[in-house]
Amino acid sequence: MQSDLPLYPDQASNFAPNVDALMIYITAICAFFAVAITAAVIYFFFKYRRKDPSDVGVAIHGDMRLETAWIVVPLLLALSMFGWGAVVYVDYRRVPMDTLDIYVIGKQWMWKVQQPTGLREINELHVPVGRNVKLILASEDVIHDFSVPAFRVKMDVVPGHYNTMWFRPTKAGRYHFFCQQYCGTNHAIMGGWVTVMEPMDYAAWLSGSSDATANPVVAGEKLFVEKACTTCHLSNGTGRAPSLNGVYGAQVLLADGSTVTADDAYIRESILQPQAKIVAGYQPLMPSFQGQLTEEQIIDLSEYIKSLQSQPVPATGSGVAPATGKK
Amino acid sequence: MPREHYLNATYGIRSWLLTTDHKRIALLYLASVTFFFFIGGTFATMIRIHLLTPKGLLVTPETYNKLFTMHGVAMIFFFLIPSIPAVLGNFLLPIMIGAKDLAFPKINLLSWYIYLVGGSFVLYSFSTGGLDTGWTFYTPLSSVYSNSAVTPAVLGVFINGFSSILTGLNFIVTVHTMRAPGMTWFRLPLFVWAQYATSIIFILGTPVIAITLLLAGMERMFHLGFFNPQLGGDPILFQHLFWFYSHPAVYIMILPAMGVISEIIPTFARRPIFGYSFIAGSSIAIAVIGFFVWAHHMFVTGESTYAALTFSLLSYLVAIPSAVKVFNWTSTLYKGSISYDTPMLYALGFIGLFLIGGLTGLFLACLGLDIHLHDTYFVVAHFHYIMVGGAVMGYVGGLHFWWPKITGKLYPEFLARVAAITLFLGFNLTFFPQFILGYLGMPRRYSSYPPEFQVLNVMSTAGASILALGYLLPMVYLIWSMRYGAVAGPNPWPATGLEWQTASPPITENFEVTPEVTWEPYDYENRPDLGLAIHGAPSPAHGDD
Amino acid sequence: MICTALTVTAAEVDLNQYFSGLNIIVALTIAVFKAACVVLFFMHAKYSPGRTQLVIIASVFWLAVMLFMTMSDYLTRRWI
Amino acid sequence: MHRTGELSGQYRTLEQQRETASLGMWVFLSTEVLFFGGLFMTYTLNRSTYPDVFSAASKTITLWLGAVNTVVLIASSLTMALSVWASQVGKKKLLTIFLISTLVLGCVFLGIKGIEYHDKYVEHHIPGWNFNFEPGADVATNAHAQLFFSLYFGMTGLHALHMIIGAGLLIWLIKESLRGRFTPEYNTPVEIIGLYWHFVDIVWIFLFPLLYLIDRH
Repeated sequence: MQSDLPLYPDQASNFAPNVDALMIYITAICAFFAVAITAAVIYFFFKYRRKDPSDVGVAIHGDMRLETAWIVVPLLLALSMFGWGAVVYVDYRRVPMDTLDIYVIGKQWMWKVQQPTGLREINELHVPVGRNVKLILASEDVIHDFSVPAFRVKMDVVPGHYNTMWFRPTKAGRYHFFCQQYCGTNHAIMGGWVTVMEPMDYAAWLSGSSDATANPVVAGEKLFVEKACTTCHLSNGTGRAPSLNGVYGAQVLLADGSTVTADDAYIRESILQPQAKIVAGYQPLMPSFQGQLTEEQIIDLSEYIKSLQSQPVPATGSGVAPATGKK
Repeated sequence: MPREHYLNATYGIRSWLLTTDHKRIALLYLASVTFFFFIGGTFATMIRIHLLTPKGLLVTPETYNKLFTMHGVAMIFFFLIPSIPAVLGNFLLPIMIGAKDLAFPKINLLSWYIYLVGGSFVLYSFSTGGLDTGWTFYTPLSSVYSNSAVTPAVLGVFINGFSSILTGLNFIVTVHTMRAPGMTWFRLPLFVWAQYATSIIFILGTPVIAITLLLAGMERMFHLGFFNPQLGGDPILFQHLFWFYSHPAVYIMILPAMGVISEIIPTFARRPIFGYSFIAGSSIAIAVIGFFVWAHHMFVTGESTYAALTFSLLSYLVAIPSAVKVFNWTSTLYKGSISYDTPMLYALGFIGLFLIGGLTGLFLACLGLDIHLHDTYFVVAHFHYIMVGGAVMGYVGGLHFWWPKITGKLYPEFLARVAAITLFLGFNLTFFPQFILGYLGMPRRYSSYPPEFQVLNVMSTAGASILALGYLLPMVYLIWSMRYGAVAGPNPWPATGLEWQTASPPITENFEVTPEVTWEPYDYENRPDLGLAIHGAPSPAHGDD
Repeated sequence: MICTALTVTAAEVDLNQYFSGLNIIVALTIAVFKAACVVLFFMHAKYSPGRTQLVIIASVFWLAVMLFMTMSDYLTRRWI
Repeated sequence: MHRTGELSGQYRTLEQQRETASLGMWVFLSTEVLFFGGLFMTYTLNRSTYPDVFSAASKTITLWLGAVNTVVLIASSLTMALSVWASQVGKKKLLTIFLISTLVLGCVFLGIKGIEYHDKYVEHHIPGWNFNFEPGADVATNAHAQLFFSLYFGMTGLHALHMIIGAGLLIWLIKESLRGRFTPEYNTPVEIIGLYWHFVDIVWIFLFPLLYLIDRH
């Protein structure tokens, strides 16, 4: 804990120093103008106070040079703030390749977290120090928002599609996370703790509490059979639907001639709205699973489909251009 | 037998409820927005008391959510948006341009009745279970999940929109076609320019929120799917449409206040305003550019990076005209003849508070910082500095400035100065600590909070209690002065505008004969009729009449 | 007034073309053309004072801003 | 305020009164553009998200009814324009005739609209009320088709509401014109209600291709 009246939260991620530096820069400029103008107002107020009730001020109507100056100078300063802010922002949005992917599901009024091993947590999130972490955010009902002030990160959790965010924890410890988008009655208690651990401790923690039944790949495989996906998505590519081997991360050729990267959002969309993007060479036969799968089940299925990565890509019938570079 | 004026021309309830006189309609609005201000103020007080302790002192989380929602709805839609336009604008705009009335007096009355109907729906919602969606009505919380009285509230705000639209329509047309001979565009008082700019937003923004809330209401009533992802809709679309109006709505609140300040400062510095055309032009620029920045409320919704960059850049551009205004006001003090009268205290207080409110906007427009600051108390503090420190200070200052014109009476000057200073200090104590809370990460709309935030919250609540007193005081002495105040005379300050050329209070038709304008605005040098010591003139006594 | 008769005829002809399956751009171009005719001639906008024309331009411009800036968000989400 | 003949007290001249009323209506119409604009925005986004379902749903509405309605409405706009002209040159009888024909055409439009709405009711295409797009449609398709029909009813319904208000105004105009109130000096109401009527026409000119003509190959 810092002093009783801290001015900024802990710096515990790669973003925190950048954001704080930006904060200091803008604060300095703003404080300068605030102080200068306030001082001028107070000075004029006393210097030119009315001495006689019938006094009149000097008639000065304006000055083009001054007007130009106080349009141009603030404009340049504003642009510098924009530029720096934009650089930091793009950093937030460009997710690195080598991330540890963790799913976070918000629902009124709790957070469900699923580690890559399938380990589930409620209102707790464990991450290792020094590793790039990507959170894939989904909501089961209203809009929530996942925010960790000590990491200076925040992203809305919007029902209907995935948002992602990333960060690299730099300091072990326990930090608050909050729901920052008003979501109903217990919005204020929809939060928890992020625990940043040394990589060794994290690995130990994962293996210590892991159990095989929670493995999303296993659960996803079971669902894949239960929901009869196997009927059409034959792994050798001879089925009525494309093989899913190696599809994750690949460029998929669509019926209308365009291509799309098969990422989490694409897999999710293909399960819920199969008609939206039809793979080239296949008929739009697949039914929609909207309303029939929970967010967690969708994640399990996605994880299973991702795990098919290791199997060989069939020569024909996948509609997939060979995976390029990813992993 | 006292002189006849608009207040005593006719008597009885009917003569008020069926009046088409813009001055009486302004007073009807004054009464109704004051009513909503005190409703919203009561909620605010309860919020601050509740937040004294981390666990929450007063109410359940559910009630707390209703309190801040109803505080927002009452204050924004039923107090701030109509306050200056519908009260001061209604009263002054026709007089300032030398007209007998607004272009469409009956539509003006209609807009007050629409306001009442909308207000009734909202009060109905407040009294039957309340409203817990946040004033932003974000879907799908409002359209599917909330169990509170959302439908009447949404309809109330929808209906109230038409009141704003009709007021804006009336103002725009009036400024175009009803000006007195000699009242050219560049002789218009800056208050009129500000009202005109505000009206542009009323006309082009309000219909969008009206239809959006209608769609959200339909979605709730008939289970449609416009904004409900489970039915294929997109909740982010609601935010786009909502902020297309609601960001410019911030300028609806602040622009008229800037107009008031632009009247008060030259009057009490007794010199022409510095850079008239820049202040006038910046009002229009704010109204127009203000429409292109709305998605800066959505930087963390997952909107496209390119859209975010565009909206951030445009948000910085809209800061420039506001800066131009502040610089020009400050320069107007230079070599003036400055008095300490109450309206001037409000105007200087406005500059100070608006400065902080505006500058903190630069933090939020900054993409890299907004991610951390978004939806924290930093935002709460920022917009209260703009809306309360800016818009309400402007409104109360304007009420004091024109009170002699409206009622013909002077308010007690000493009490008024005490109130102005109390408001300024109370306001800063309430909201400045919230900037720090925000940077520490305290989320807004929280009925309970981690204990480390308590010290700053207690400071804020202490400030709020001072602020509440500061608002009660003017309420008391202004009402008192209507009966016991000293008679003001037509031009007590004296000021240069046309509204000060007619009696206080004015007659129903505003002027005995249509005035002809031959002078430039705020031109004390060439106004011997004001009886002041003009440079180069022998002495005030010799000024010709 | 002769122009109005022409506009109606033009609209009739356009309607027949719709059946042969024109895409959205053609359909909207014709709609814009028809609307422009109505505004300019039926509503006398062509002969109105400048401020009326300003009102028309402003409303169309604001509508365009709403459509384009909102769609710019949705259409560029996958760019990065 | 005192009235002098047709001149209201707040104006100095009849000319000023006419200009003010006309500008007022134009400003009101600009509000209306943005009011419908919210619906157009919702439409644009949803159509670009679900192009195929929107196309399929569009094909279920009867094209020729919409086409006939377009012609009817443009014709009514023409007669409305002729009414304004008649009132300006003082042909009082012609004015009444043109106003009545405008009203009749407007009612024909609403009648045809009623037939279409009835068809939708029969086909279970009314959103939120036993909605069923087509047998065998999956959940997602059904929901997205419902979006199309929500917008169809939202847009045409709001438009029809404007038509009904316009018809009410026309009835008032016909009554006043029978009393011979409109002269070449004073015809402001005919002119500004004419503006309103044309605007309603323009909205339909856009609704027609957007709702009826999606990929009709």
